[in-house]
Amino acid sequence: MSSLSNLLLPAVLFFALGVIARLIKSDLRFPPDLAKVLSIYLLMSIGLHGGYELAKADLMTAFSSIIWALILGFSLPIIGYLFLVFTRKVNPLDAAAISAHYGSVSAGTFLMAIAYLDNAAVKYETYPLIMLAVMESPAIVVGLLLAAKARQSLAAHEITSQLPPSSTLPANDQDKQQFGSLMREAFTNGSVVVLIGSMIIGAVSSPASMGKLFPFIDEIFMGVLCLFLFDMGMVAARRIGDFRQVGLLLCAFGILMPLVGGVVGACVGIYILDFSVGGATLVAVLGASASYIAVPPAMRLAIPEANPSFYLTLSLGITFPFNVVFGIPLYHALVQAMAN
Amino acid sequence: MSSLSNLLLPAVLFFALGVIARLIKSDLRFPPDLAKVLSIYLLMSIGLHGGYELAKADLMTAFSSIIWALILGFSLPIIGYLFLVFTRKVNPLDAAAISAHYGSVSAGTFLMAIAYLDNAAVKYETYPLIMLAVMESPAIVVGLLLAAKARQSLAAHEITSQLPPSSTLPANDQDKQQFGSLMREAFTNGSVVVLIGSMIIGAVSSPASMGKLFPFIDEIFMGVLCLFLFDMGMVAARRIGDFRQVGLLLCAFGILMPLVGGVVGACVGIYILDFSVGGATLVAVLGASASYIAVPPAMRLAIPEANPSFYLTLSLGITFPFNVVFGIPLYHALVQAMAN
Amino acid sequence: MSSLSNLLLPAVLFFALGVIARLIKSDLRFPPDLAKVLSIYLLMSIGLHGGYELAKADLMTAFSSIIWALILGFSLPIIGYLFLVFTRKVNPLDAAAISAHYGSVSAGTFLMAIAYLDNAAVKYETYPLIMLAVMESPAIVVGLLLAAKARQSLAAHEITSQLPPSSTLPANDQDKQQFGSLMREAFTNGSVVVLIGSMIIGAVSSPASMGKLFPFIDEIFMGVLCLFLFDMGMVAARRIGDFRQVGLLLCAFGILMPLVGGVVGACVGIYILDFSVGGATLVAVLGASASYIAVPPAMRLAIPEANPSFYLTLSLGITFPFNVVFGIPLYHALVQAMAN
Amino acid sequence: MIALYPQKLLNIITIDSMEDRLVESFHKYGASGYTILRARGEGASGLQADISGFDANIMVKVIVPEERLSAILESLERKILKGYHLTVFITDVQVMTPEKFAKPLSER
Amino acid sequence: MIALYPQKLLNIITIDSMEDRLVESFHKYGASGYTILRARGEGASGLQADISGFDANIMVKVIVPEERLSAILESLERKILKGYHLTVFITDVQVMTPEKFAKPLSER
Amino acid sequence: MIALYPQKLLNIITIDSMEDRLVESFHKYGASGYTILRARGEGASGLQADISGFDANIMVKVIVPEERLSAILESLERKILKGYHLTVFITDVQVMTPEKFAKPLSER
Ligand SMILES: Nc1ncnc2c1ncn2[C@@H]1O[C@H](COP(=O)(O)O)[C@@H](O)[C@H]1O
Ligand SMILES: Nc1ncnc2c1ncn2[C@@H]1O[C@H](COP(=O)(O)O)[C@@H](O)[C@H]1O
Ligand SMILES: Nc1ncnc2c1ncn2[C@@H]1O[C@H](COP(=O)(O)O)[C@@H](O)[C@H]1O
Ligand code: NA
Ligand code: NA
Ligand code: NA
Repeated sequence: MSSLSNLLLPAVLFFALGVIARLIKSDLRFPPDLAKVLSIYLLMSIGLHGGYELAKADLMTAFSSIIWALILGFSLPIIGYLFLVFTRKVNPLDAAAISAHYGSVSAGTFLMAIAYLDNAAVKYETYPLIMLAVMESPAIVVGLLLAAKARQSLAAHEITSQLPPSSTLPANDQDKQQFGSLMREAFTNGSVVVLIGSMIIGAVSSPASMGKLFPFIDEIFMGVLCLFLFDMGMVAARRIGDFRQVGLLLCAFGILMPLVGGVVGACVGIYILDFSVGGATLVAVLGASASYIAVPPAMRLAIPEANPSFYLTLSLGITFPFNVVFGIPLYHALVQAMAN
Repeated sequence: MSSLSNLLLPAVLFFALGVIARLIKSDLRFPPDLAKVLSIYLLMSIGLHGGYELAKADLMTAFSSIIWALILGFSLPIIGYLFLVFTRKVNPLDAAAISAHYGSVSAGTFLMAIAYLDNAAVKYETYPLIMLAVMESPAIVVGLLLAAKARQSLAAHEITSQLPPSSTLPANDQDKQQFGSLMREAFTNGSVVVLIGSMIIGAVSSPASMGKLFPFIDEIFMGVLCLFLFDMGMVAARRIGDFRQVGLLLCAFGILMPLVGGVVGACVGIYILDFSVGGATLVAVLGASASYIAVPPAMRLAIPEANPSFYLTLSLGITFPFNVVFGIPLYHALVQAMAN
Repeated sequence: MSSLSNLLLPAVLFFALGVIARLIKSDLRFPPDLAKVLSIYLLMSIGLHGGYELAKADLMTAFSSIIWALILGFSLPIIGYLFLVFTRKVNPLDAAAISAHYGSVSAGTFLMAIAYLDNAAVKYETYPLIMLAVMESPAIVVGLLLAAKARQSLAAHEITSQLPPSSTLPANDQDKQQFGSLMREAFTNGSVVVLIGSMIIGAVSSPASMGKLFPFIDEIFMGVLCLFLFDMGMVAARRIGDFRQVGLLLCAFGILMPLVGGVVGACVGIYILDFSVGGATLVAVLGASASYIAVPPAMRLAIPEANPSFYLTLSLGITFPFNVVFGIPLYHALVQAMAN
Repeated sequence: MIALYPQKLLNIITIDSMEDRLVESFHKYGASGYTILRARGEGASGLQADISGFDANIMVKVIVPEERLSAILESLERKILKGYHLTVFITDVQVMTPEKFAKPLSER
Repeated sequence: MIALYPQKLLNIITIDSMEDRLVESFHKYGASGYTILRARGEGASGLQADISGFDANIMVKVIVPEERLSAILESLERKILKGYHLTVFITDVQVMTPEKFAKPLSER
Repeated sequence: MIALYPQKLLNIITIDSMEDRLVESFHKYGASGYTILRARGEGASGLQADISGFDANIMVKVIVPEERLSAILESLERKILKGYHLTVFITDVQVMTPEKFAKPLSER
């Protein structure tokens, strides 16, 4: 029942409408820059809101939220990588690139989860918002390290003949420099700046001046989220079509991995961080969701040998729709069951 | 008086401001993608609203609205075509392309009519919204059929020497394939998808979740409409300048045809569909308005021999401004007179 | 204290966030057309509001506001020019181009001042809004005249060898034609059209129809302003980096000149126009602010010999941030002191 | 020195709604890829100012081996004869990896 | 085989506010059309990053018969001497319909 | 007659996130400037449709003296060998002011 009511949320329905529009080959096109504007607005809104709440937060809990966000961000890609390498369906470099996405998060999925909890009148803590900001980048670092390891092992096993020689050379100065710049890019990522910046502004601004912002950040929020998910539905559908290229087993990974991440996240949320059902559901969603904004371009630059249609199809075309439509009510039910 | 109060509606004034900005050669430019975003928002808003109302609608009336929308959409272009061919001011292919626009509708004009009725506190039924969605595409089909007929008669009358031979060949496989793809495009047109999709979402969503959307779809609606008409005023003015190329008689068609369509629409609204004054005014506006979004690109592809500046000047530069400024209060007054 | 509370206004903080995002080399990019849309919205909103108020305004005061706006617009660039030529840090053509910016105004700074006054619950007259519209263009004319003078004196002093000969020829037909078109461009400038148009619409529209617009122009105003200043912070930061090229003395001009303009504006506001503290603060802000939208492209065309990085760095990179962060509370304090 | 090999670069400027039809023929006539840029312009069919997206052009670029050029050109000529407005021009270019441009999209 | 005829393609890269002036001279010197693309870039006059629309470039393309090229080039040179920053380059192109490019915009 | 001088025009089409790396190498290898256009396209690595900004290409143009071309080409080849997808082609162009293109960005 909870799952059905989710399916009838306007935001989910608009997501579906976007998918359908592409499937019936409608000429509907959202301007290419719209998604960016909408996501800046959405991050700004939840950031301001969250920061305003966080001003009253418990420092200790905030701190352990950050630590556990880092732990999730570092460990989930490793789980994914081992699993992918074990199945031998993709080469180690592809495995590194794919799994990096699952350590990071999808703000769209997180926002959808908030809409879902609001609709079900479930309360939640604000700490998961900090975790959202924290988890955006570490997975990129893990992806790089896994790729370095993969390149070495490829070189060692002498199966490098298909790959151009230069890519297997030991890291030289230029590579280190590139690593440095990728690190900087990971941590100054646009979404992170908007989210953390807005949280700080929400925390330090006077209640009176925040009051003037609330109509903007509150009242039109749900409508903008619908528009955003409409747009993202079309983006996702563009990738769904590639799933044949990707193969069935890999597609299964795109559903299995969020389930693993969701369970791990739920455990962290309930047993370690001791959050309410709402808060723990959000942590589960952070664990389950895969990045489609920050990580893909980072992987394109960091692991150019990997095939982008693998990780884009998985994160955008499979995991994202799965989480939006089925995952969120599932994680919520799971957390409810675990909490009792 | 009713007409004067229309002229002082902000939305109409912003439309005029857009026209003036171009006429005085201001460097004001709205970003090219803005109109698209605004119209997606507007269609989404009235769609959600309408769908929400339609959930309580009478199925029989909805069904006959659809039937009459189809009848209007198929018959108006034929009236226009016969008239244009009769005056001999344009060749049959141009006549086909022009008249197709008048069977379809202009969402901008429809929205302006809603703003007008709201301002005059006139109630209206929701069925015309379905008719708006239904009427977008059939006229394109009629345009294609008329063009096929025109090409045949051109070939028959052997006045084809000016036209390249290939265009007069009997429809071959490739042409049929093209016809099929144009049909698909007509019915999966972006505006139709947004409008029908939003209506369905509005109909199936729970009142609670719709409540969260209302600030977005209601409160800022009128402001966004003003911005949209401001933008469209500039688009229209860009075409007004071409009216000399088009000739006076053709321009007269751009005012006469909406009057004909308005009267036909008013009759259908009052006598057949038995709508209130507000509802019948909207049907009159549907009959009167000419498409400037869906039909022009379709005609460019389907009847490339026709001169685009004819139909663009007529629908965007003459009929659209005429309807927004003078037509709407006129059709309203007409319906009032007929209803008594 | 007043200054500190300004620093904690969300709009100022978002401006700072934009600056920081660039300084830490974040990959955050706002779509290039967003700033334009936001500023059209902002000008439309304050225009409608102002026009609505102005309907009740005193014609005499409105008239003298316009006269004094013109006087400020013509005299401030001359002060700036004399000063710059006196320091001999830039050549006369650069001096003309730079000083033109200071006779015009920055709508962003003006809006920030309104947010500041609203937050401090200080009332203000609506006349400064007319002055904002009036002052946009005259400075461009002065800039052209100063440049013509500069070219003559350069020719006379025979230091023209570095400059190509054609630029020092006496004004010929083509130049006059160009002057004419620059004049037209100055007075049909996009911002001016939106602002004056919206003011007229606000003045003539019925209260009922304006009521439907208020949620759009009022409630989300502050949020949109924050987003706009966020964006402008990144634009400003892009220029801050160039300050080394510009030199310290010229940078000092970028802070000194707004102070001069602010004092002159404050005097006009208090002693001549007899405004309240709020209104006079706004006039001071008009005097202090430098254009970064209308004037730079006009100078690029009118004085191509001048170095754009001088005037862009000064107006966008120095004066704008200075006014937003420090200037506004300063002018407010100054006016308060003078009013007592 | 890096070796360079000659290829042809086909350029087409037309209204944006022609895109699908052009892309279809690139697939059909064995192009290895194409690139599309949003454009505005003026020509025999008037001003295409991209005002509010209502009259935008596209500029399309296709690198093809000379021997595959004429099939595409003929399909363009057929379109022009039907009344479509296409501004077409061809440039000589040099590439580093000629094999890349010999592999049709359909064989990807 | 489709016959091809030589023409010149003039390219100009400059700031967006130069657009009206360039278009005016294309009309004046008998171009049959032009195409404009939005661009960003860097050069002697610094970075034009198109940040929030504040520093955009345009790239302008004009196909002209060789004999009409030099009048336009001279008008561009006059602008450059006045201080305007224009990056100009010319390419040889081949077209299918040379008559199209011989018909000035003014005679449309 | 205005005198014209030969130069090389290097064109690169690739995904937008490569921009910083390319610009860096233009600075390093002495280009006098570059121009960037937003693009979409299709090729060996699939469709880059610029849907909602998620898969945009850029088209980069650099005018360089012939003698400075090969250093840049070699750096591009190194990138291609590492796995980056770059569509590269070179055109002969003629310019009015060859000195302009001889002055590296770093000496500005
Ligand atoms: N001589 C030309 N040089 C560059 N672009 C042109 C030229 N002629 C036409 N175009 C472009 O091609 C489009 C269609 O041209 P036309 O079919 O002549 O109207 C125009 O909107 C321009 O963008
Ligand atoms: N060598 C070059 N290659 C390609 N584009 C250039 C080159 N030099 C300059 N440009 C373009 O022309 C614009 C103006 O150049 P400049 O006048 O050198 O500042 C720059 O912003 C670039 O877009
Ligand atoms: N033959 C071609 N002609 C024009 N552009 C191409 C061609 N092949 C590839 N491209 C462009 O280069 C991008 C990357 O190509 P690829 O590496 O082949 O996937 C594509 O998205 C296209 O924009
Ligand atoms: Na995750
Ligand atoms: Na109609
Ligand atoms: Na000023």
